[in-house]
This record gives sequence, C-alpha cells and structure tokens, in this order.
Amino acid sequence: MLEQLPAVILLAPLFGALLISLFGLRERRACFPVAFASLLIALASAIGAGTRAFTGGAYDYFIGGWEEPLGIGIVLRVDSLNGLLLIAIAVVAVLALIFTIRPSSEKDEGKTAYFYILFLLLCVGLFGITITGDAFNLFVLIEVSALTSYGLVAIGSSRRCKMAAFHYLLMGTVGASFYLLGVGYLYLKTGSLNIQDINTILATNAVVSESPGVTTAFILILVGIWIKMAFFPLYGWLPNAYSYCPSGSACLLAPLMTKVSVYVMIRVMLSIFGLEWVFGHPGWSDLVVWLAVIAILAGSIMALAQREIKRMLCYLIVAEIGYMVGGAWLNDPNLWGLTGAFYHILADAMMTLCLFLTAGIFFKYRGISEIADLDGIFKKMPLTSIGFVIGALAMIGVPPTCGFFSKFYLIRGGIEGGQWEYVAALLISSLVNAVLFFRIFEIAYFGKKPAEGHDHEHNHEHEHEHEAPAQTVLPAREAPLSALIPLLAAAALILLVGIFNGQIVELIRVAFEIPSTVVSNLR
Amino acid sequence: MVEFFLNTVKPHFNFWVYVILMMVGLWSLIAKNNLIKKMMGLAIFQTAIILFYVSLGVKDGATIPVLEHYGDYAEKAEPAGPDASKPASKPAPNPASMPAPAASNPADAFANPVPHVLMLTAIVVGVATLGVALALCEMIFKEFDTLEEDELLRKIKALHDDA
Amino acid sequence: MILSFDIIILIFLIVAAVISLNVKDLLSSAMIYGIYGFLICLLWAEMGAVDVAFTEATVGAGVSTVLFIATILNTRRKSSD
Amino acid sequence: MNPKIFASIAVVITGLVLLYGVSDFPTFGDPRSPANSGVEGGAPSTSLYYINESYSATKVPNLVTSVLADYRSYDTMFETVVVFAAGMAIFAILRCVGKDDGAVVAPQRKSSIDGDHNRIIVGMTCRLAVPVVQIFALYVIAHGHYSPGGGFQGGVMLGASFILIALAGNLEDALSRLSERSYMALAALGILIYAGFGVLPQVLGKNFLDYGALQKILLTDGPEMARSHSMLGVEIGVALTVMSIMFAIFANLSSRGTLKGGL
Repeated sequence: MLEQLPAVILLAPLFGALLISLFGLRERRACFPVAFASLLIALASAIGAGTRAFTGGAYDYFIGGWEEPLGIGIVLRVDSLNGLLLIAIAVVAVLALIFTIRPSSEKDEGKTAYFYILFLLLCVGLFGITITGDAFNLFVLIEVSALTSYGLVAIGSSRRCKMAAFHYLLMGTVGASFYLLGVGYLYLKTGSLNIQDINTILATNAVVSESPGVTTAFILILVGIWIKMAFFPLYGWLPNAYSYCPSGSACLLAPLMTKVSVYVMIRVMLSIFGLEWVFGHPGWSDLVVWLAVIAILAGSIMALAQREIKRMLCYLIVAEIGYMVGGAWLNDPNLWGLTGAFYHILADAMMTLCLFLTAGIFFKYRGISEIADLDGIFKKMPLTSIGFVIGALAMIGVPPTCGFFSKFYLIRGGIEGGQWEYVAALLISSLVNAVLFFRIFEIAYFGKKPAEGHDHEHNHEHEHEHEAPAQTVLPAREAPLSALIPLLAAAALILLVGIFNGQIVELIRVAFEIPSTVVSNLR
Repeated sequence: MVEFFLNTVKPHFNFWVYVILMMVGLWSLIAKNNLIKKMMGLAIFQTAIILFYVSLGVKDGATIPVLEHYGDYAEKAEPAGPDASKPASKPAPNPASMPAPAASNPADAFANPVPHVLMLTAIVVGVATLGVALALCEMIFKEFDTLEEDELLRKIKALHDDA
Repeated sequence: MILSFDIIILIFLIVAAVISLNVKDLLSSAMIYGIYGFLICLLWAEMGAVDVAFTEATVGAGVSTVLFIATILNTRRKSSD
Repeated sequence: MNPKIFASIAVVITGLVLLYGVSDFPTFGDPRSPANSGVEGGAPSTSLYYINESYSATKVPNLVTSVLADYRSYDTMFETVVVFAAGMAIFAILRCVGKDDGAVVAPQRKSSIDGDHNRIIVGMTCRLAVPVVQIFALYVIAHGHYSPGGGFQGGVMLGASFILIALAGNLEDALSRLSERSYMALAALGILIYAGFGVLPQVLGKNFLDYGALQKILLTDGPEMARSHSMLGVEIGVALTVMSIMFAIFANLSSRGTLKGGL
C-alpha cells in the first residue's frame, strides 16, 4: 500500500470533489467534512510519500505500469524537493480550508458546493504539478489548477472580481500556451516528453543541446512560467485577482499558486535542462538577476503606496517572487541561492498564508480593508494580532522566523555569486517591509491618536474620507475559532520552519546532489 | 526573394504559417478592445499551437495512425499471429529526397500518433477555457453593461474613486 | 499529405483568421470563426491527424461557435473594433 | 501605452524568437526527425515504440486511442478533470445569481419542439436529426478502437444533440431531458468511472490505471484484451462527463445562469 501513496495524494481530493458534486448540492452541510477528510488523507499520504523520499531517496511511480522503455507512460517522481513541497501544499490547503467553514455572506451560500469542488480540484492540480515527471502532463495539471483558480477568483460577489478574473484568465492562458509551445519545441528536438529522458538527451547529445530550437524552447517555457508566477514585467494581473477575490479563495491562491509556479521554474532549470546547460549561457544569469532586482524594488515601492491591506500584501508577493527568481538564478558555486529560493518557497507559503488569513479575518469579521481603519485593533483582537505580528516579523526577516533564514541563505548566495545588486535589493526590501509593518503596528497598537510622523498625517486624511461604520459598531470581540486555529497554526509553522531550517535545507540540498558536508559546515 | 522562399520558407511552410497565425492571435489578444474579440484571438492563438504540434507528427507518404488501414502490417506487428508468413507491408512511397533507410522502416508508413494525442487534450482544454471566459464576459456585461475594455476600465476607475 | 493542398488551406486559414478578427459585427465574426474552425479541421484531416480533425470539427468549430453565439446574443452584437 | 503599439512590439519580438527556433527545424514531413524517430544516435523515440508495439500490448488498432486511453491515460483523466473543473467554474460564476435577475430573462417563448405549430419545420427536422446524431455519437464512442473517434468526440456530439434541442425549441425542452441534477450527477459519474478503472488495479496490487490487472474481473483471455475493454469503459466515462458539461455550459451561457428562457 505504501508504494501507492503518490497516486493517493491526488486521488483523495479528486474523489472528495466528486462526492461533493454528487451530494453536496443538496446537502450543503456535508461539503466541509468531505473536503476536510479528503485533504487530511492527502496530507497523511503526502507525509508518507515525502518521508519515503527523505529516507530512501527519489523514487518513481509508473502510472499504468508502463516502465520500459522510459517515457512511454507517465511517471510520477517524488524526491526530497517535491516531498517538502507536497507537505507544505497539503498543510496550507488544510489550514485555508478550516478558515472557510463560515461563508462570508448569505449570497455566497448557494455557491458553497461549487467553492469546495473548485478548492479540492485546485489542490489536485497543485499536487499533480508537484510530483509529475512528464512535461506535457505538467501542462494539463497547470490548466487544472488555472481553471479552478479563475473560478475561485470570480466566485466572489464583488463587482470587480469578474474583470480581475478575466485578466487573470487571459494572462494565465497565454502563459500556459507559451509553456506548451516550449514543450513542443523540446519534443521536436528530443522526441521525448519525459523529464528525465529529455535531461539525459540534452546532457549527452551536444548537437541537440546547442541547437537554437532548444534555446527557444527554454525561453518560451521560462516566459510562460514567468507570466503564470507574475514575475516583474508580467505581474499586472496578480494584485487585482488576489485582492478582489473572496478571502477564502485568497488564502489558498496567494500562498500556493505563485509558489508552485516558482517550483515549476526550478524544476525546469534543474531537471529538464540541467543547471550546467542553463548557466552555460553567459549573461543570462546576470540579466535575470537584474530583472529580479527590479521586481523586488518595484514590488516594495508599490506596496508602500497602497492603502488597502490585501493590495499591499499582493505587491509584497510580487517582491517575494523577485527574491525567489533572483535566488534561483544567482549561479553561485555552492548553489546557496537555489537552496534559499526553494526554502523561501516553503517559508513564503507559510508567511503569505498567515498574512492573508489575518487580512481575511479583519475583512470578514470587522469589515476592515484599509490600513488606516486598523487603529486599536490589537486591543480588540489580541490573538489575531499575535498571528499578524509573527507573520509580519517573518516578512521583515526577524531571526527566529523562517523569513530570516531564507533571506540569510539568499544573501549568502548573492555574496558567493558576486551579485551585489541582489544583496542590496534584498536588504532594501527588508527595510521597506519593516517600515510598512511597523507603520501598521503603530496604527494598530496606539490607535487614532499617534504622536507624530508623516505616515499618520497621511492616515488622518483617509480617515475623513472613509467613515467605517463597521468598526465603531462592533464590540471588542475576538475572531471565532475557525479563523484563529489556522492563523495560529500558520504562525507556529512559521516559527517551526525557521527553527528546523537546518534539516530542511539539508533535504533540499540532497535533491541538488550536493554532499551534505557542505551543509554541516554551516551549522 | 524567390530563393529565400524556396530555401527557407517552403521546407518549413507549416511552421511559418503557425507563427503568422499565432502572431495574429496574440496581436488581437493584446490590442483588441472588445473582450469577445480578445477571446477569438486567444482561440486562434491556441489553434496555432495545435497546428505546430500536428505539423511535428507529419511524415511524408504516411497514412493515418490506424493500423487497420494497413491490415497486413497489423498482423505482422502481432508476434504470435498465425499469419506471420504473410508478406510484410509495402513501404509507403517516399520521395527520392528522403534518406535511404526511410524506405526500409515499416513504421514510417504511419503518422506519429503522439502529437495527435497531446493535441486532443489541448483542444479540449482550449474549449474549457473558452467556456469560462465567456461566462466571465456575461457577468462583466451584467455588471457594467459593456464589453469594451476602455469603457470597462473607465467604469471600474469611477467605482474605485467612489469607494 | 499533399503540399499544394496544404499551402492553399493554410493561406485560406490566415485570411479567415484576419477577417474574423476584423469584422465589427460580432455575430458575423463568430460565424467566420466557425469557418476558420472547419478549415483547420480540413487541414488536419489532410495532414493525417484524423482524430484531431474529428475533435476540432465537434469541439472547435461546433461547440465553440455555439458558445460564442450564445454569449454574443446575451450581450451586445456590435463592437468598436 | 497605446495597446496597439505595445501589441505590435510584443508580437514582433515573439515572432522573431519563434522564427529563430523554426530556422533550425527538420524539414516538414521528414520521417527521420527526432520527434518521429528519435535523436540521432540515441534510443528510438516513443512514437516508434507505439507504432511497433502498442497493437500487441493492447489489441487496439487505432494508435491514438491506445496512447490516449492507456499509455497516457493519466493525461486524459486530468483532461476530463479540466472539463469538469471548467463546468464547475462556470456554475460558480453564473449559477445562483439571485432572484432579482429574473427580470433580465427574456420572456419565455411558447415554441417548443413538442407540439409547436409556429416552428414546425425546425421542430420536425430537429426531432428527426437528434436520434440520428445520438446513435452516431454512440457509434463514435464504441468504435473509437478501430476508427477515428472516442470518448471526447462522441461526448461532444451527445452534448451537441441536447444543444440542438435547446436551439430548435427552447431550453426547457432540453432541460426536461437532461436536468441540472442529472447533468451534475453524470459529470461526476464519468470521472468516477474513469478513476474507478484506475483505482481497481490499485486494489488488486498493481499501479494506478494498470488495466492489465483487471484481467480477472473482466474475464478476458489475457491482459491485452483487459486493456482493450478497460479503454472502452474509460471512454464511456469521458463521454459522460464531456456530454453533460458541454450541454451544461451552453445551458448556463445561453440563459445567463438562470436556466430559464434560453436564447
């Protein structure tokens, strides 16, 4: 039974979604338990499959039993990289699911069943993307996750979410199409779709690997994935899509969609083309790192200019994607950049989940969406505030949290790779995050009557513009348990991922085939 | 010019057309103002990709990838078949420009099935995306009473300023 | 595969695509998109991809066009481009 | 920036990148290209394997069907899931739009293919055509092993026959034949059938979607025929999902999610 786990990870949420669509429309109360149970099964099997990869190394699961010759069937490959990511996805999905127990308004209640079906199918897509070993299958699963996420964005009742979803759909489809085209170019040059097989051919056959077709394939795939992950010049869809969609969807989409795309990029660089091929092209690494630097700076600056909490977080995501893409492309000799980038995927999933959960709680139970309306919220909702503070500190990069360690690895990679502009951008971005969040802390802790500082003048202006009746009417009341449990669990996970960074990094570096002695030097 | 056409374009004619179609689709996807026109551009963009894939699998002189059309070939491919004595299928007629071993390989009689399989998937994915996009178009029309992007952006901006 | 046939259909394809994207009446545009779909279906049948041609005839030319028309009739028929 | 200028720049750059790749392609129709027969000096490509071996392994002469429904059946399953997900996304977007939208719906037409005198020609033609379309669709599904066709094509045709009823008469006619409850159930059932054919081998100790293990259940001579029969089952599952979702998409789009009135 143990060897069936890679398939079970996908099948559990799939069957959950089917069950809900068979019975959930009539019996709305049944939706949540079914979804929760199927995600718990998926989490358990992800842990099982991951543990097997951590202890015994990478292994393959041949769908349909088609093993020989390689590439005739579709293979699922679990190694310690995607083992970690599988567990992270399952954990985030379970926590985000708990947050959705209460529908935010009555109008959404009729859509409960559809929401859970889409939620589970999105998880199916993300799990599948993570473990598949076939380049074309990756496209199909990207489309599964993409179509469901369009639905999840558009399911809200806000007027603007439809337009945001439409733009998201256009960009997402173009991105996926570019990826598909890139796979086609690769297929034309290598005659294979299996990731391992393509990698072998590119590594051994110099005629193929140096041909313009393969270079074009790489560029197409990379651009396609960049569109999907909202990398800097192509980020336009993200802030609208994530800030106008309902809170429940945002808590699943924001932590996972872009991170999984970053993982796909790392997988393409590492497993399809191979790092030697990618970094064998002089100038590419510098170019992408410079793009990432611009992404980080632009994301941070635009985050400073936002008045709404969710939009600010969205621009922070743009900056974080800059961290990860830049880190993956640092090309430093010990691959600390790539390690940091992957570690940051896990860390950022937890941090984003934590912050979006807080934003969701503020919006859902207090009706607050603007930063300026947060005054005095720490006294009214102390437990929520603890979660928020931990998430914010992780975003800034304060030591016990995972945010600090990922920045540490990334900066180390930057220094070893000699990419000083990247190091500078990271530090500036941390500073900006500190300014951003301490501004919020000040408002939230001291309330409306601050001492001085131009930030507060700014806020005063808005307080006159936006009279917020919700916050004055509502009594001092903590958010319900269904929101607090995932939030505090996410906060705890931020600390745990931070504290156990050594073990996680060791697992990551096993997948990069770097001897663990290098790792032990660090600790 | 003629030489360029004969040497560069003609051997890859399908691929040139796919690039042109794709660019037509991409251009209208970005530049058109009407959301439904944008979707048509996207649909054409996707068919261009399908054209590219299908062109990969074409072999000169090959038939469709259904073995029944080469009945005796199917018998031959079956190792334990009773009619193993039947003569092997005649190779498909090949143009003289093809390398010699092509004629000796019976597999060259059938088009490559893999791109076809992949593209069946891609077509269905395309129509699924189209359906979702058109549903979104209807909802956008219901909310804003227009499908022209510039008007939509103006109305959304007005909404933002009111808030 | 017959090259001259191939070339003729491909040229028609480009023409159909450009026209369907440039007609201001969306309903006619959708119909020309249907023509485009059947042309490309013909092209695939000609290139030996019968299964793809079949799917394109039902999905691409058939259902897609119907969906376009359903949406256009429920929204607005005229467009500015 | 003016979108047309931006579009032109983007299109020119993309086109040049693509043509740069095309310059290096093998000649169109070359049977020796890497995609058709493998990299020079390397192993033969998978397509050659399919052409040479798949008949003996699956007993299905249509290579596209055997690759689609057996070798790459995992892809096909998720393709069906994509259709299902699209259907769910559309319902989530359009369905349950509330009671205030009732006014927007066009007044219900009296015409119907059942006993309508205003549209007698259309109604009669539709009555004659629909059964033929459906029979042909079933043939396409069942005969996909031997000729072009299969679950997707047949499923779309079945869905199109309901769309035809909705177009010729009105949406209620079609919905009385395939109601919302039944199309939701059929869509889920289709994927359940597909995934069931995947899970059964797992129960029997083989890998997911390893149809050969179903030999004992399907009572066939060998794993080859088990694969062949399972492929038919899988295609039926695909057809059910595709049929119901295609019709449901049309029904929701044409009535703005109210499922009343139609076009």
